[in-house]
Amino acid sequence: MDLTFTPRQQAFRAEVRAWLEAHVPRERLASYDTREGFEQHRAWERKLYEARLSMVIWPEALGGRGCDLIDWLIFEEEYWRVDAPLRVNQNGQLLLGPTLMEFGTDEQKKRFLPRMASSEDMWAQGWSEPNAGSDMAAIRSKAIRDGDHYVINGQKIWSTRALFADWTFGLFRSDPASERHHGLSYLLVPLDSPGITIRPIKALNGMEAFAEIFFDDVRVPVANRLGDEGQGWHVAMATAGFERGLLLRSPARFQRTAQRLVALYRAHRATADRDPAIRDAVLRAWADAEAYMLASYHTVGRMAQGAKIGAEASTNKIFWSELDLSMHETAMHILGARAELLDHGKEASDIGQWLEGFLFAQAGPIYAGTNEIQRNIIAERLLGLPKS
Amino acid sequence: MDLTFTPRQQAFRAEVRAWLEAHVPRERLASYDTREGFEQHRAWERKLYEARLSMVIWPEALGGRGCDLIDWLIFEEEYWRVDAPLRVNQNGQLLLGPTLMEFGTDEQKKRFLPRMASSEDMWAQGWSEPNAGSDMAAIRSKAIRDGDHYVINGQKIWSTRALFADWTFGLFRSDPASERHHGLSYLLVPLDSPGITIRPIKALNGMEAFAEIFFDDVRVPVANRLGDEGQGWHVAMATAGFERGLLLRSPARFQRTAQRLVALYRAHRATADRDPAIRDAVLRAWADAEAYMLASYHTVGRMAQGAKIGAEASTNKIFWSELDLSMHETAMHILGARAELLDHGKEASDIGQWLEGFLFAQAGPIYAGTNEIQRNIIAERLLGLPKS
Amino acid sequence: MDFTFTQDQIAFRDATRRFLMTEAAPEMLREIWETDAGRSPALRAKLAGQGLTALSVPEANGGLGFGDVDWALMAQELGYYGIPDSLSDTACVAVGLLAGLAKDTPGRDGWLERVVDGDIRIALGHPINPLIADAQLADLLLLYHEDEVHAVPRAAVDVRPSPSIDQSRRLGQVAWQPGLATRVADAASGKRLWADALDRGALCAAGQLLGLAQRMLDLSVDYVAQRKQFGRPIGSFQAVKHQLADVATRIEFAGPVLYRAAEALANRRTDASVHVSHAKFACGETAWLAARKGIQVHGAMGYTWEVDLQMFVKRAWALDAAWGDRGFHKTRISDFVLGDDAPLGPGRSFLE
Amino acid sequence: MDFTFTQDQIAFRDATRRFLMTEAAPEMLREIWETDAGRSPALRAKLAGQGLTALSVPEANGGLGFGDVDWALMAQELGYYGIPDSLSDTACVAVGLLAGLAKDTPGRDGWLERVVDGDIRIALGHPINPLIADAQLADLLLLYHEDEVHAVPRAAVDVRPSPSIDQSRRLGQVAWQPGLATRVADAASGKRLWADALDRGALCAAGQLLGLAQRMLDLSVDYVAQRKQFGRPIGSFQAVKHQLADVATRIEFAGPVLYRAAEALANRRTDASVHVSHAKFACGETAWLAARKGIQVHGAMGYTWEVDLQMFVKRAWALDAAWGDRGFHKTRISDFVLGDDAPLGPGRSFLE
Repeated sequence: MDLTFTPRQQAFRAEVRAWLEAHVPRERLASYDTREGFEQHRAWERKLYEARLSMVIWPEALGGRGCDLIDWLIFEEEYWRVDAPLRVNQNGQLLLGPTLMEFGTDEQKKRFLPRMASSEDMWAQGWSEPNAGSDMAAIRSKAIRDGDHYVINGQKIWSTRALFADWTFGLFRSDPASERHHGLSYLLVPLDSPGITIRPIKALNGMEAFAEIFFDDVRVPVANRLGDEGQGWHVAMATAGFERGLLLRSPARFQRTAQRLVALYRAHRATADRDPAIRDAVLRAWADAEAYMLASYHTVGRMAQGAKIGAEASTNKIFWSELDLSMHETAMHILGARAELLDHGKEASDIGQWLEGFLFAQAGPIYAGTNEIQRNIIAERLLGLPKS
Repeated sequence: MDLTFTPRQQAFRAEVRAWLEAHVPRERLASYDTREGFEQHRAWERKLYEARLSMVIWPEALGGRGCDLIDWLIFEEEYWRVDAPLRVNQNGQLLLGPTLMEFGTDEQKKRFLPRMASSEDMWAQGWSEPNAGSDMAAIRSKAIRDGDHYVINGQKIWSTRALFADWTFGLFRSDPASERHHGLSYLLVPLDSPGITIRPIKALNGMEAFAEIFFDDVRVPVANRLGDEGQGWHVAMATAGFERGLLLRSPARFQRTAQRLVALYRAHRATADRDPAIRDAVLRAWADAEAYMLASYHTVGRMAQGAKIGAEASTNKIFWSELDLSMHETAMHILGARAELLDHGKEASDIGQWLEGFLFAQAGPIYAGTNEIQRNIIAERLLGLPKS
Repeated sequence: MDFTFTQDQIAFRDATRRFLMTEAAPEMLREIWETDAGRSPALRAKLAGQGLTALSVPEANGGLGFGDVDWALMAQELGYYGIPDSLSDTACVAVGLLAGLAKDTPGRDGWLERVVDGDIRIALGHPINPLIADAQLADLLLLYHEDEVHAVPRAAVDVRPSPSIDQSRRLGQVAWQPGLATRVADAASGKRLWADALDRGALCAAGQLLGLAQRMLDLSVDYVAQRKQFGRPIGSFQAVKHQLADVATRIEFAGPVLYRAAEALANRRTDASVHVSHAKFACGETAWLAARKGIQVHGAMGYTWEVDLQMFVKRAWALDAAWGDRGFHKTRISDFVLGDDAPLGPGRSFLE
Repeated sequence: MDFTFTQDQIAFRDATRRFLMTEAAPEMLREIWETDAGRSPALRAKLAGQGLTALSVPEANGGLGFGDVDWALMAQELGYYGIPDSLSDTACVAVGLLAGLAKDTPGRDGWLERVVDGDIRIALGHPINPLIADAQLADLLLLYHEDEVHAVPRAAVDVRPSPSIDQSRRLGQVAWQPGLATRVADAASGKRLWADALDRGALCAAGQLLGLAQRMLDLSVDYVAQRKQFGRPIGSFQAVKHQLADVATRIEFAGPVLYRAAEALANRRTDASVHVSHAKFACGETAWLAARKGIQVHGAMGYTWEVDLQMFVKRAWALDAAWGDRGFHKTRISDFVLGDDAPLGPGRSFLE
């Protein structure tokens, strides 16, 4: 056990810090759930890419920097330390990226990954269907082989920022007679293909953060299939769940929120202390954000030694989503009667950001597998309890 | 809505208060889970009975006083106000009593109820079997008709204080070919019957608070059957669940605990306030004990107007058991390093009582239908959700 | 001792409920949300037609002369149906304040009668609320200045709107000049009136929060009973059932707390303010729980603008800190419970 | 940066685990509980034979010279197997204290060597604990007097036992007379030694609590997998599964907190005490949660003396407030987190 950073790690941190301090936008970008903000964020991603900082753990040849996960943790710490912009292309970079890395042909990797790292291509995920939410295997959208193309018909939902993105990826039923996990293929589909209609879905905050994608005889070349035909479920599930989960929700994010919460509490201490539950919640926020960070370092270390991390990823999901919710609820209670004010109200100052975070935190226990599903996974796979 | 007591109600309160102040034992009785304490409590019950205060809501002819439920709430408030002894014969008086009142023949009522009110007969319930806990209908103990007797074979468990009691009651399978709720009969069995063996079960606190009862060809006269043969399930379930639940856990009990908790907190305020969660928990204890009391008055009022109370009884069970647990946990945290000390330790003073209460509170979410079962009932019967 | 409502009270509540069920369906609420004013004069007029604006006005002023206990029921219905209108501010809190003014106060009787008729909207500038609800739309504002009560016409104030996450709340920062002409109560009587207004406002907020909680529970039950995953309704899964059972349990035990607070306020009992704070706290927490669990069992749908749930969720979040945030109400509870002579324990509940 | 254990550490832990699995089965624990002393000299000797008593003793005194990080692992095993012996008091906390005495302190080396040999039991009279564990059975007591450290033989103290709900804890009130003859450290160095002892004691308690939590979880999983109701194992019900999943989650995130605290203490890092308090709080809460959920899923069985669960539950309840209760540790966390220059936020975690 050695909890000090090597000189190389320290140098990397210093480099990232210096670059960010020089380049992070002085003004907050518009929300990436708007067209304007989306393009602002794309431009920021381009800058990161040019500094080889957009996907630090990817190989250099594919647009990355070949770093290990400790470096990545360092990068994230520096990134969140300065409140750099949210990462607009994460659904591609973190959900599809690792799968492409593992199952893509060399040609596919070269074709897709660098443009993903640079965000020339923006990706929207197409995981869910109206009746395949928690029950992922209930997919009905079909992709029927027709020569060297698939012809897609069906519907995807909860596709984040699909309204603005260039591509989507997801599972489609290539064997119409198949059921459940069988007969699915993993396809990459340009969103400007003829036959695609995108209908936005407003989120709680009123922004068009998601969309439904309708496919009406959409033709996709066979070359856009990832992995073998009918093996889509296997392809989608094989990429290490833990790493993916960790990358999506880096500990630095929650440490930053906890830090802001402590500052908020200190700024409103006299009124906040009228409710003794608030100080307790603030201390717990720090303690749990710290625990999440420590668990990440611990697990990354174990992975470096070859440990396989499986259902523990589900404990991560539950832990950070409940922590995030609790921190934002606490902030709302500290803000009291002003907590309800929207960002664009003149009285709101930074209140609106807490409110926005509070709304977003509501989704944490739901997306990427509801916490109920995660608890099933923990009970069945980690504890070995019988299926219902 | 009139939240004042009538002169008659005030007079009743004054009478109860005066009697209790004159008669409540000055020294705490020994635990009723010991033989010695059991008999001390029986003697106390006798005194209550003689003052016509043991079962105030029973008809005078059966040993009660013919009071309504508001009077009963008043009685309980006065009873808990002075920390009068725990009621040792409640399993008979409150679980069997109302059923006898509804389904017993006149002869059975006269034979059993007055002796139950006076605690000449002490009753232990025989509800559970080793494989019929939460799944009450899985009863296997048999009572086979043989002329004017039933011959009982089988086993009951979790029979509270059966080691010391005179009688038990429960459901037995009188139709050996029957399944689940069918073919059960409700029988009253003297515990000194030949063929009965009682094996004590130690509770968490080390006392022999429960027992298993083994029946080996035990003969019980048909006259000891409550309701019709094969109708035992119906008989057991028919008695209003709400009233029974309310009587077993009167609001006064939790108001008393909340009051003691406030006093404990005030006595240890300097150290308790080092943990901000404690003050919050103390305020919640008061608020929820108050809410439970208010809900009781509200529901008793609605019942008096003819409202039927069904699955709401399950919300009661969850509410008081979680409140009780939380209050005792809070007390343990206030007591800190001394919380672990047993009653009979010289350093313990009144600490041991909190510890004893804490242990007992652990059983709250389990007995009389686990809180998981209660939540199922609320979801299915109150909210109308589909069965699993 | 009878802790129930009269048949008349229940009948009035049921009539209001039937009326709101048809007149305030979620589609209509959405339409009103989208308007500039965020208010429907037609709906307000119908509410007045139902007698809701007359409820608390003294009979001497043409009202029905009912009070806080009736409002405990009404406020729940306003919450349940998500009425986009600060009706209780005008018809309960402002009426209490006006009725408490000296009888010869110029304007008093006229305002009260206009409340009955439903053609006046009164906004309340109580210092506990940093912003004033419906200030922009009000005809009259009752404003606080060093404990005095001032009655100020809309034309005499400047309102800067400040939007809330609950689109049906129209909040504003109000600038105005106090003067002798606007003063309707001096500091001595104003102090008492504002204290009453706070309790009454908190009581109405508590009632709405409880109604909102019930609505969110009902919407969630409907959703999970019909939504299927893994080949069965998700409402048949224990994990879903138990979350909603917890909401139902908290609702069950918040109602009586609300009713006792109303009774205590109506009868000016010694610790009425503490009971109001208890009600606000209990109902607020219950509504937040119903919101969180409602969103959770709605899955991704719960995170959208499309399902009706969101309208009720947002109002619940907002009202929780209106008329005193949790810290304010917990402090009042704390001062009472931890006081030297607090009437705690069994047998002291309804004695004073 | 490598937040993992060495292969040697893991191997030693695994060997200890295998040893305890056979030498400390629940039946044996019950036997030891029932004895007057509540301790098994045979078990203690075997623990010494395994090298556990030598672990922390400096190599110069014949020990293995390991430290707090190793104890973070060992303490978990002692908790998991419910060892009815305050072994870590002697072999970790007392050793730290003795090793910190001036090298020429009379008795120091002899005591340390006797610890290695396993033939001395040392009880600790730290003022944070109102009663002293194993005072009655100790050969030597290290006692606090105005910041000084006194080493007092058992014969020179009077012990009044005070029974705990955890029958394996043997607590006592100790009466004794401080004197020059017993003083082994003056107030200046004693202050530092007692502060270290507190952190080390809290760390060992935290480790045991985490081990206890894991044991209670494992016992619960075993029970619900085999116990049937409604024709299926109760462990197949979501309501049961999810309660245990929550316990597993809290355990998962308490371990690294414990390990960081151990590393910080071993390397005397600036905020080591805060990290220890964090560990004690996190592991204590986790153990209480495991106890509560364990009892719940055991149903009525969980409330009995018969199932093994109770032994671990009771120790978890007791240890939670040993070496500082929640208020003590939360205060240390609070002073740190709310301090003016607290190193909060990302990127400052392992920098000093």
